[in-house]
Amino acid sequence: MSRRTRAAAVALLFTGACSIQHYQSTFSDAAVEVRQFNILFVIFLVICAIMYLAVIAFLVAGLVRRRRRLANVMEDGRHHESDPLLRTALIGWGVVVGTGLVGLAIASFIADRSMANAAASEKLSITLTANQWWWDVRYNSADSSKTLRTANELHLPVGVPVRIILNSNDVIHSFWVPSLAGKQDLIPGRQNDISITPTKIGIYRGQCAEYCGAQHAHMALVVNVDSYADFLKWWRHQLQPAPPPATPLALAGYNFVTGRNCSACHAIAGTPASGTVGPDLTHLASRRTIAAGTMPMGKGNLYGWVADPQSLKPGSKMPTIALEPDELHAVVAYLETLK
Amino acid sequence: MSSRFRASLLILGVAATALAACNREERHSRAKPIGETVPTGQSPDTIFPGSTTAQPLDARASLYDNNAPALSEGQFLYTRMNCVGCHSHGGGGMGVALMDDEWRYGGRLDQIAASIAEGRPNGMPAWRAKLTDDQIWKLAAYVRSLSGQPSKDVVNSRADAMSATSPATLTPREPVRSSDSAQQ
Amino acid sequence: MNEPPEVREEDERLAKEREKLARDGPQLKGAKLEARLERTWHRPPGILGWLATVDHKEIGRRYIVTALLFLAAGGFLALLMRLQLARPDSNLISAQRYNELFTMHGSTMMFLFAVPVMEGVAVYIIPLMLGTRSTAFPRLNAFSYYMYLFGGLLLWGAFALNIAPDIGWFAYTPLSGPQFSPGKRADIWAQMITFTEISALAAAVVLVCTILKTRAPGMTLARMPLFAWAMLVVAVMIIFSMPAVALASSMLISDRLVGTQFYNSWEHGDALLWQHLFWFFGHPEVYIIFLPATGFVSVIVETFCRRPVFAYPVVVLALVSTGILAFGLWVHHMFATGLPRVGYSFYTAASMTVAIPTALQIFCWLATMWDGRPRLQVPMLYVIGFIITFVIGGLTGVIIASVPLDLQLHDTYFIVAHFHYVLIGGAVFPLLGILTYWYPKITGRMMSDTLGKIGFWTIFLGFQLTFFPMHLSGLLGMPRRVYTYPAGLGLELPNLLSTIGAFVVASSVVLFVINGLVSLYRGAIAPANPWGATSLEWATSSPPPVYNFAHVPVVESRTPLWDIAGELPVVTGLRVDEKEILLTTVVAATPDLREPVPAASLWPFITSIAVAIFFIASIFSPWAVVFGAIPSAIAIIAWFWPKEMKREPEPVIT
Amino acid sequence: MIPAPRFTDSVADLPTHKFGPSSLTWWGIIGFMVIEGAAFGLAFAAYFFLMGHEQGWPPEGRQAPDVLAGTLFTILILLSEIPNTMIKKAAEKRDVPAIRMLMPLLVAIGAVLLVIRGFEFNSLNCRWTDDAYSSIIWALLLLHTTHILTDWVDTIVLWLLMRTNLGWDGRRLVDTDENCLYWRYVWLLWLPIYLMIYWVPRL
Repeated sequence: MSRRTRAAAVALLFTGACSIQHYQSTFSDAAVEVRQFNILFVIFLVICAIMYLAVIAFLVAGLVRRRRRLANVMEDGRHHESDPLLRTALIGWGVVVGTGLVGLAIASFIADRSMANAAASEKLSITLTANQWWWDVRYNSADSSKTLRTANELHLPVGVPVRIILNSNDVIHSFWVPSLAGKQDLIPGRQNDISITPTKIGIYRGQCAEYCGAQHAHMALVVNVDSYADFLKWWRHQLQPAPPPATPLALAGYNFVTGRNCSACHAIAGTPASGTVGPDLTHLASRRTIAAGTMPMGKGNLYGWVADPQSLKPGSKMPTIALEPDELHAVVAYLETLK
Repeated sequence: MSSRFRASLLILGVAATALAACNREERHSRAKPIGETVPTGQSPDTIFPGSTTAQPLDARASLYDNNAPALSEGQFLYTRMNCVGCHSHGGGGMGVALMDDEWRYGGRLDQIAASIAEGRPNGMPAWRAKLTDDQIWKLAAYVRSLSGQPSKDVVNSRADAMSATSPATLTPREPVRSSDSAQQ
Repeated sequence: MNEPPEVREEDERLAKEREKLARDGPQLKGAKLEARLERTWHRPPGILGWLATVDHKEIGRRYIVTALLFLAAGGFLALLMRLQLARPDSNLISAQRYNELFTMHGSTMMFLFAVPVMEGVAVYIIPLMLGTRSTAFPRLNAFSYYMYLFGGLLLWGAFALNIAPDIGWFAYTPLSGPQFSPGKRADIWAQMITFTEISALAAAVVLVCTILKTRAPGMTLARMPLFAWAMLVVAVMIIFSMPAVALASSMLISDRLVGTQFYNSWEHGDALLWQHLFWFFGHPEVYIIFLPATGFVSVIVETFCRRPVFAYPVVVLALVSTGILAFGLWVHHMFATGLPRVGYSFYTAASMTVAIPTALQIFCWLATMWDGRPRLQVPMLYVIGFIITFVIGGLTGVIIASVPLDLQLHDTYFIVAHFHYVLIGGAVFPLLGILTYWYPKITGRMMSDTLGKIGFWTIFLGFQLTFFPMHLSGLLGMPRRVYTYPAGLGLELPNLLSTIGAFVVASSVVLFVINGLVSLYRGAIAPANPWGATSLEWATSSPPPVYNFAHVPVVESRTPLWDIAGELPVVTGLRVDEKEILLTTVVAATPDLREPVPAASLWPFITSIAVAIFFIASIFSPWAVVFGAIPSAIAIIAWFWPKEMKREPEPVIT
Repeated sequence: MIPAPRFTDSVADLPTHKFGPSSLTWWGIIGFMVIEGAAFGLAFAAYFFLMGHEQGWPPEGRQAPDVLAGTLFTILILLSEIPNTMIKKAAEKRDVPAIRMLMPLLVAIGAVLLVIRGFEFNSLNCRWTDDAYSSIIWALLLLHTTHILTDWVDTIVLWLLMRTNLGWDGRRLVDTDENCLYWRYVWLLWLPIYLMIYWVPRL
């Protein structure tokens, strides 16, 4: 259905809109929620299109119709008359519009209910805490040794309903992964949640959807929908502490990161670095992006980011640290080992 | 800076507002050039309580002492670096009170910055290794604001947190004792 | 009664005098009367007289021109934003500056253009349409203009001084609160709100009283022009909605300046309180902008289809019900905040219901075209453009009224597309049409028809090119208020198209301005009633004399000028040696009182200065509230102190 | 081009002032009453919204305001309606001497009310910075105080006017009448505020 839905949606509104990559698009069928959105969207689109065409038809007819010699206009002194047919037409139009809207309201209500019900059965629970301008991710588990902290990246097993608990540390943000589900705000002092049941393995991009200050545009997160096996593999790997530095260069980096500025804000499991101000770095190098989707992960970007974050993401809380060249090499070398 | 601002305000209001606007609201997100450091004029061993030093005020102080974004970033660091742990919200506890008028190691912005960077006897750790100079200056600016030093229109009335102190916009400016004359 | 003898004598003397007072009428008419009225009504000359004027036409003109200037300024900011967004990962404009740009754009368009321009047009035309010589409370009218002007200058002055607000036109807490918006930017925004909202409230009171009390004899509510009905509804909506934003922004500024805790969730406050209050104002605001435009459409359709709008009672009911329903919708701006879902369904239903009256109105206009004989002159073209464009916006409105759909589309470019279709298609197109239509009445010259037609087609097509692709950007996952977007999401093309379209729109606006300026000197001289229209503003010369009408016209039908046989019935007997207007009863519009009109005065201007200093100073020190209030109070007392030291010669009738 | 006039009847004998809905200023005042009413209504809504998600009201650790000053204020402002009505009646009967006699009384009452109001702020048992509860009750009290103050000043100005011969001018009598109307509004507004500040926290 939803593939046709998408096709229909596109055909109806924007021909050829689908010819590009969709990892941050509502034209998707990667989750139960977005599929329901697409079905409902097309229903609305069709009915609205019909109403629109009716209006335009009436407009055109009114402009081009050939008129009786005596029209109900001031020049013919009949401007207080009016065509009796129009009165019935008015009532008819009112009824049509009314029923159409009632129908849409009901459709919307049903979709809303069914989404709420889908939300009921939750298997995996994640706590997402928004900060200016990054996402703090915590996988909850009854067994505290199994709860794991990461940042700016979600891994979800396909087909498993997941409940994401949404908090904020500072201002209002909004969690939005268009290809999977609608948005939900993260509000300081309140707790919201959103349920997603991904149905398609793939990589999707989400982005903060509520204006949250200077770097609102650079507050993205990546969602990996994996097979259950791959998810468990990832999970177990993430639970590991960071590997000890192998090379002397990496060791130098390790000493700087754990002994100097970095550790004031960042935590790396298995090392003295335990700051909670910034994202957890334990498996930094295994992530796809740096600085909440500001740039793809890679040696070059790591160099750039560590050397001068403030010109790459002005206003971000990550300060520009005056690193000597050898320190910079060492730090990047160590961060790269955090696979 | 702030005194110059006031003077010029008397002379030429508009120009002054412009000046104020530029300096008080500008976010210096781009950090200072490499190599610049916090003043190290007084290292812990040469400092003893009540000492006054007649050095001129560090020029960089003017970048921070009446700059609203700098103060709020200082506030962010003050809570997130857990200064609250010892100094509470300025009232003091394990550490000295920061909102009163007494400054053992000088209440001037560069002196506070030095205290944060170098640490002080009886438990104040040195932050030079953990924070950048820019951060230290901002933190110092915030600490200085706890006793109402900066002009009222650059400070935050309150944080979005449990209210511990009366609004900074209403705290009276404490005189600065056992500091030096360069205080404005 | 029990007055002392000297008072009684005085009264008798005045009563005798009254017999001699000059009145208009058969014995005093034509050029002689006009000369007398001219002398009585003209304002003092010179710059002071210019500041002191209470003539609704002058004030209305200033309102319109100022608002159009702010439109141009806000539009320029939009162009800058489109330039930044033309390419992905563009570094043309910094994040901070971009955030200031969209905040300024939104605030300017909503508070400094859309609402004031509608008020301005109404302040100019309503008294003419109702056949009276002045608005009610002309001094309050002047005051409201100055407050508006100062509010605008405050915001743009701040922009020039690089302390522009950067919190969005909606200023959500806690981002706009003390901790996350250090400095004065947010305070300046909040005080700009205070200025504009006082101005809007004052104008609203003026309009309500004018419409209810100063209509020409015989203009019962059932004969009132639809534009007057629209403005009556709008004024009442302003009166009920503006206090919400006033309250919210006062709470915000007191949080920021004196440390109250309204929005601090750690001290029993709530960030959502702001959103409830703001949208309780913010949603009616949209209709406050849209309903006057429906009034414009009714006026244009009536004139250019040569017949009154079909089903007048239905249109009036539609206006009123829209005005009421508009207050039940605010939560549909908050679907993503996690309020109880069941409550949401109610707001979905309400949001859809409000589409019905609008649909009926649209039908009535189309039926009028069907039944009449449409003339496709420029104002009519704008009405056609309005219907084609606005209906799309209305229907996307129905789409986002649904909770599941809104959760996806909320805060995306789909919304940006939606409300520009509603506000530009629904309000700006009719505005341009009505300005073309009333231009001859205001200036005495016609606008160029060819330039007008070219202008219409460029703005119509440019608009579609700019905003239609935004539906797509939204569905492709582009959130609002981002200063840049990454490549590879398929956003490049739609954004580039939007940018190109934006410049087309800009060029056509420039064309409209050129047309307006050139026609001012070169345009054909306009007769009193160039379009053969029916409402009373066309029963006087173009431009109208300072006293509007030599005699107060009498209305005998819904289409007065179409139903008179050559001669316009009038009542006589108003004084010509003093400024005086005729008050009529609220429903039946039977003559009731002769109301003296206050003379031109500098006090409204001085008061507005005092209040402006008061507000701006209070940004910097709470004490200004105390010290600033005193001069303001003095100015207001001086304003209301009765000037006439001689007493009115009439007896009291209770 | 401008249609020639056809003279129907004359309005020369109409008066220039009437009391009540015929008067233009009456409508203006009603307009501003509605505006302020809307503002107060929303403030009340905010009060109950904040109260809505609290376990205790006032929040635990705070004690409700002391009722003495507020109750005195309420009694006095209710009594003030007596001279107020007398003035209103006098204005409609064009009994200027009575107005001249009664207005100082109303002004005096206003002054006393303002003094008591000062004590009310002292008896709130909180500072506006303490929490949202404190902020909202301070806000309500402050909002109402501004209304007392403005109408008090207005009354003084009118009083001075009435003492001149201008007092006999019908339009000034209409003003007096409408000032009384507004004063009624001010004390009517106070009653819900009194309950919200002093009694709702004691429920």
